[in-house]
Amino acid sequence: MTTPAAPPPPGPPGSPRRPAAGIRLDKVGKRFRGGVDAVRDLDLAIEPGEFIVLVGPSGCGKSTVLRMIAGLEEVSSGRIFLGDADVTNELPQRRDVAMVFQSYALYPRMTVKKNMAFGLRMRGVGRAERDQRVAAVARTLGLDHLLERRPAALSGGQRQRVAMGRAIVREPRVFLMDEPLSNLDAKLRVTVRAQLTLLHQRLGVTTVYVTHDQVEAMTLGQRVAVLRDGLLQQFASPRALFRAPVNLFVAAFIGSPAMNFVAATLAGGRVSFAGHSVALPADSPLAAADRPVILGVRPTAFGPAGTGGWPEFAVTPAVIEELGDERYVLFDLDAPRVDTDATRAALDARSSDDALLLPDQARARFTARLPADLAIAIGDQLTVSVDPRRLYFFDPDSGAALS
Amino acid sequence: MRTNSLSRLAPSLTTFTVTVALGLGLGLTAAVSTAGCSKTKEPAKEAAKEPAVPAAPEPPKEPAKDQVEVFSWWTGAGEQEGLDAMIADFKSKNPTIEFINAAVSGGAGTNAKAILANRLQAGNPPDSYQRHAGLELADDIKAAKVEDLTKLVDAQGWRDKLPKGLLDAITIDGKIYSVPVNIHRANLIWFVPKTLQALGIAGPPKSWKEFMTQAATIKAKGKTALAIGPAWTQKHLLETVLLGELGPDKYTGLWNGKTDWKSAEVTAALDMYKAVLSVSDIKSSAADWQPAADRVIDGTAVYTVMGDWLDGYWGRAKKLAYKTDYDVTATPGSAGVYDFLSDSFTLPVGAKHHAAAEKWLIECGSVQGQDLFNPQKGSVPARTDADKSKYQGYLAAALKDWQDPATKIVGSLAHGVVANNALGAEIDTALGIYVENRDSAGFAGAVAKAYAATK
Amino acid sequence: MTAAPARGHGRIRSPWAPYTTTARYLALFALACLFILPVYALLVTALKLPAEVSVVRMWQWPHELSLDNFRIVWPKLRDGFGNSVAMALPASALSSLLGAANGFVLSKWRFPGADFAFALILFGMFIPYQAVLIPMFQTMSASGLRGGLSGLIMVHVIYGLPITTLIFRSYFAGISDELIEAARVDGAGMLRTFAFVALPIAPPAFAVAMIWQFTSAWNDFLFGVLLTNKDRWPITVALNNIAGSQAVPFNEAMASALLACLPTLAVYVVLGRFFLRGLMAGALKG
Amino acid sequence: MLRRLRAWGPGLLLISPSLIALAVFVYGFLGWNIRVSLSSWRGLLPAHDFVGLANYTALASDPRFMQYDVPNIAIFTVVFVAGSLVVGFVLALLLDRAEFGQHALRSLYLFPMAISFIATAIIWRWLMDNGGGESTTGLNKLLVDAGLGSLRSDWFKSSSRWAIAAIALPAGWSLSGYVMSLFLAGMRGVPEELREAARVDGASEPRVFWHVVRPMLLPVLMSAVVILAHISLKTFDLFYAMDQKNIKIDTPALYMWFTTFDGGFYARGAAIAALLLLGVATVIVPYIWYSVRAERVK
Repeated sequence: MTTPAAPPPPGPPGSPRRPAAGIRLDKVGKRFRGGVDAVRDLDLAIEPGEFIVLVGPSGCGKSTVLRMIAGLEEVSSGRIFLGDADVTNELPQRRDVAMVFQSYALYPRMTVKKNMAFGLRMRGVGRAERDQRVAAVARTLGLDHLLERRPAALSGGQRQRVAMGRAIVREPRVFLMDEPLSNLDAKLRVTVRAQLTLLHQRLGVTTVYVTHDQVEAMTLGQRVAVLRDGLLQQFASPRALFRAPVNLFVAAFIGSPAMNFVAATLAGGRVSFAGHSVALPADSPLAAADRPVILGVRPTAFGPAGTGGWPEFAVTPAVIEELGDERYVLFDLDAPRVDTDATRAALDARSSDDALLLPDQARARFTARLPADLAIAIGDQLTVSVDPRRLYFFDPDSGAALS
Repeated sequence: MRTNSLSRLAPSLTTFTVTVALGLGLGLTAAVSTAGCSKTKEPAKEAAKEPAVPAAPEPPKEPAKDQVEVFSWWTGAGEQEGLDAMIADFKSKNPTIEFINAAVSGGAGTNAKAILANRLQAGNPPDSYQRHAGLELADDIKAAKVEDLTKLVDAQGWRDKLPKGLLDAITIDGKIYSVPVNIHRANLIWFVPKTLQALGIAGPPKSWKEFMTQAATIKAKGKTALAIGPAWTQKHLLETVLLGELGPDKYTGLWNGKTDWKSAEVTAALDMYKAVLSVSDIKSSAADWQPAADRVIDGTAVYTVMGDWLDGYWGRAKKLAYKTDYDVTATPGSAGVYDFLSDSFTLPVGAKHHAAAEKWLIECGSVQGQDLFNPQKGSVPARTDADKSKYQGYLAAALKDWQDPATKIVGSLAHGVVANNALGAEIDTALGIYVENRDSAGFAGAVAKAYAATK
Repeated sequence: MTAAPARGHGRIRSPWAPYTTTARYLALFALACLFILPVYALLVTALKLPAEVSVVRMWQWPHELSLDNFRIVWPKLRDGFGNSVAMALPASALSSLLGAANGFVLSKWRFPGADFAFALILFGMFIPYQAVLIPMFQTMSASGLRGGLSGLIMVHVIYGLPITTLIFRSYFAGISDELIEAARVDGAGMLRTFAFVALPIAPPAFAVAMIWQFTSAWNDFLFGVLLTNKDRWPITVALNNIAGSQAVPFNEAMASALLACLPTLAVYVVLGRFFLRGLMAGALKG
Repeated sequence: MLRRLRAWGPGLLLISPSLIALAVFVYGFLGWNIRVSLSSWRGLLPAHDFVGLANYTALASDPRFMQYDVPNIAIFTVVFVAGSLVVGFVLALLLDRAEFGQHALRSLYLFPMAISFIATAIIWRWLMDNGGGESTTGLNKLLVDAGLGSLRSDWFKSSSRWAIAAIALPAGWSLSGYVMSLFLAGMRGVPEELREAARVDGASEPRVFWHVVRPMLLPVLMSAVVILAHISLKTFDLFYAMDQKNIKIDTPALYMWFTTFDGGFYARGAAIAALLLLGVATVIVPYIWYSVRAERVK
């Protein structure tokens, strides 16, 4: 119902699209009244036409960054460039950006058509052209039959599309989106996510997208900027974020289910944790290290006993989550849970489908993804193997990745 | 949450109402403000630079457009008709002058006074305004708001036509500032002869002491001796008791400093007032003077002390017969004394139509004017040469007393002849407290202090 | 906004419920009678034949209903009635419009110190008007605004600003900030955001503010008596003048009082829920 | 800086007419009034001299002000505020759980508020007539007819110190419906889930009220007290139309009016008004401060 059947037609005829603009943030900081630093020294260079996602737990400053780009929030320090222009002190109405809000912010007393045309009207575009552009965009988004309705008479998904349409009609140099999917139900969210990607491919407008949902970030962003406490943690492609997190926070935040952590010691080319010991590959850069670390293992790095000559160790399953093709096996290790600010912040930010993490557990609990055909019973001994090349090591104090 | 709050804003009836109200409202504002402007701006041009002392009557510069705005509180029954008759006469004598009747009703001029004070302060006076003759005008004189009319009075030869007591009362520092139109008498006690007969009382009391004796008899028969109304009627009663107990000379002395408020005799008179109050129905006093008078007609009360406007209420409004249904005499101890109050008209400084205002004052002081007004109003003319035939019933008797050279004339306290506004207001306050705490010495002290402070 | 759940419905009741409910309604009914009592006296007196009226028979039902009393007093009240209409409507409209602008700025277009400015504005709602009477009187007299209706309208508009500002500020505060931001990003400046986005959604607040202002302007006495001449007296002053200071027949007093409060009562009956919201705003609650 | 000015300048500009008007008509006039109270102005002509606090010290020994007005307004405030609170609260309590006719009853209790104080006074002046014997009428008549003749009262003409408390009757009639609405709104503000949780925890209805609802009504109570108290202090027309110049129901607001506009004692009137302002401000300023601050915390 909400998915337009036909592939989106090309852009409206007769309105040559302007080249997309890059965005550059140069040491941007935001200090709120009362001395809270929401954003600190943020450097971010977004290529023209790029789709980037700002992600992080609530209060990390991601929305503030977006609002500063829009001009809705004053910049305390640093500069912002849209294309070549320094817009740091420009009022929002004078920046050529369009924004999609979490609540969609549709004008309640205007019809869909007027909502979509409002930005054009404010910019002095004539009625004929307004109507034409609105009609074209409405067609693309399947809103034709809703143009005379008021927002109150629309469903959530329709409102979301109107909000998108209102931004698209403007043909701005930059799209800004502030959690535009968070008010949709789970199913619709996946559909619209795909549409967003298609839309961006077609329009090629530089897009900055804010979300707290790491899955959304990974699926949508060409590059993803992870923020925490107003500081940029890592700005990279989703793949790079997953494969090479720069610190404990990014590692804990990205990936589902989340990475497992346990305190460990590196010595003599082996890593020891909770009474187990695993040999590192000989070519590991840390083979010669001798130091305490935090060991991180993704659930997907586990296998049944005897997988590819991986090191093995025995555990006792506490919970088994059946998923059909595979299952998640949760087991406790005889070591305290890793509980740093970074892991806690990352856990807080994760969405509810990661509730497996049971953070109040005193001992370290691991999740392993194992094939479904393996015979496992709760309480019985189970031997698992782990891919020694997919072990992550972090400094226990700074949380920085060691390599 | 959000979606609901959006749908809550649905328009419907509300929008309509507000739109209509808004449109209507804005339209009206425009109408009102333009109307207001055109009204206020017109006369303001030839404003305040008139000579301070009026020269001999001078023809108006633009006779066709001349007008006179007269401010009074004559809107009640009788007085309004009287005023209308005077206006008609004025118009017939001065056909070129447009008469603007700026009468304001309410409470013995209380509202009117506040409004007038505003206009005087704002330097936007009417061409002539009503004041009780006497010291009520003192503040206006002090503030140089009214012109000295002595020359006009002399030129019209009014001095010979007004009784000396009245002239004394309206002469302030040797000058006359207002033209009295009518005379009311305040020191009157009213009763129903049949009630007295039924109670076995021979006649109205000659002194307040006798009144108290009668009151004891009346009380024994389960009736109220004296019906009283709100605060100002209590003040009215006070002046008649003071007058009856102290006599006219010492009473007048209270207001010119010759009688000491703190003296023993004043205290004794105040104690008599207290005693009189105690046999009145002050605990359930009537809301105003008319309902108080009604109680006398009902027979629940025997006497009431009130000015002669009560004659108009009983005789005219209630259609009762003077002498048979009701009767009246001077309050105890004040026979042969005329405790008067008078409505008079002034010429404010800065009046926009000076000459026309003088014409109006001449009308006020004329025999015709006074004889047209007073029979309607239920008062007697200030002039002693008025046409007696026009006054019937009580008024005939009153006029006879007024014109009798032997009659002593004193001014009323409650009606602004002997006390200026400030002193009057202070006495109101002190009397209110006195009626509560019945502390004669305290009251005397308070009035003495107020007298000294407001002289 | 959560829809109010149907209160009490389907709840298991205590065995005492029938008794407590009866007692509750008895009490409510008794109190209702007490509240109606004065109005009963007002109505039956005003509707009696003038000849039938007597103060001591105040509570008796009229033998015959009659509008004669209104016929007697209406000519005396007509001017005051007209003046009050001509004063209260523009005063409430202007005050609401300005209040809408203030409320919008103080909630959605805030400047440094907006809260302090708001507190200062709000204080104006609570001042005893006695403390401004003398200067107001002098100022209005000196500027020639005393006497007619324009000065009275002006005063009602100004002293109405605190409450209308409060009403609109509370109302706009309940509107999502994103709506305003959307307009800004769409290229609207402050005036256009106010005109195109805020005003169109404000009719409910307008209803509340207008009704509140209309009622208080209509019911005001102090400013009316101070600032107008007789020909421009609002209804309350006219009412006090004919039914207040002098002894007037009881029936006329009651009929006048009834006439004088008809418009506010009508507003109250027709638009009661907005009236109530205005009252709530007075308690500084949105 | 320039950007800031461009950002909030238009807003400031839009409300500046209102701000200026209020600055003049509220703060300017209040200041002017205080200045008048420090002069010796009496009569028609303003005096611009400076007599210090003379008018205030005179008021301190003014029997009308000290022995009548101040005790009167104190009595009236206490009786009126307490009475309206109790009646309003009881009404709210009864109505909150009433399922039928709630809307109609609420409207009924509230409508006196739509009636001006002048009209209210005119009605109640007759209801509280204190005529005796055959001329018994108004409330007294009802009392006598109900066999409660011993309860008949002289109301505001009573010689008692508490005569002014009779005026709390019409004032309360006018405003207790308002108090009821405030309390009802407060009770509605308590989520039904909270009450249900308490019931499940075994609390009886009175306990639910005491432990769950009552604490949430405190802000409402505060608002109601502040609003009623300030109305009480500044009300003029109710007394004025009820019985002018009856010292038993005299209040500072009336004294101010009469002494200023009848007697011409402008400076004294200004001093009374300034003291009224002081009285209102001690109630209102903390209230506004608290409200605006509480809102900011939210």
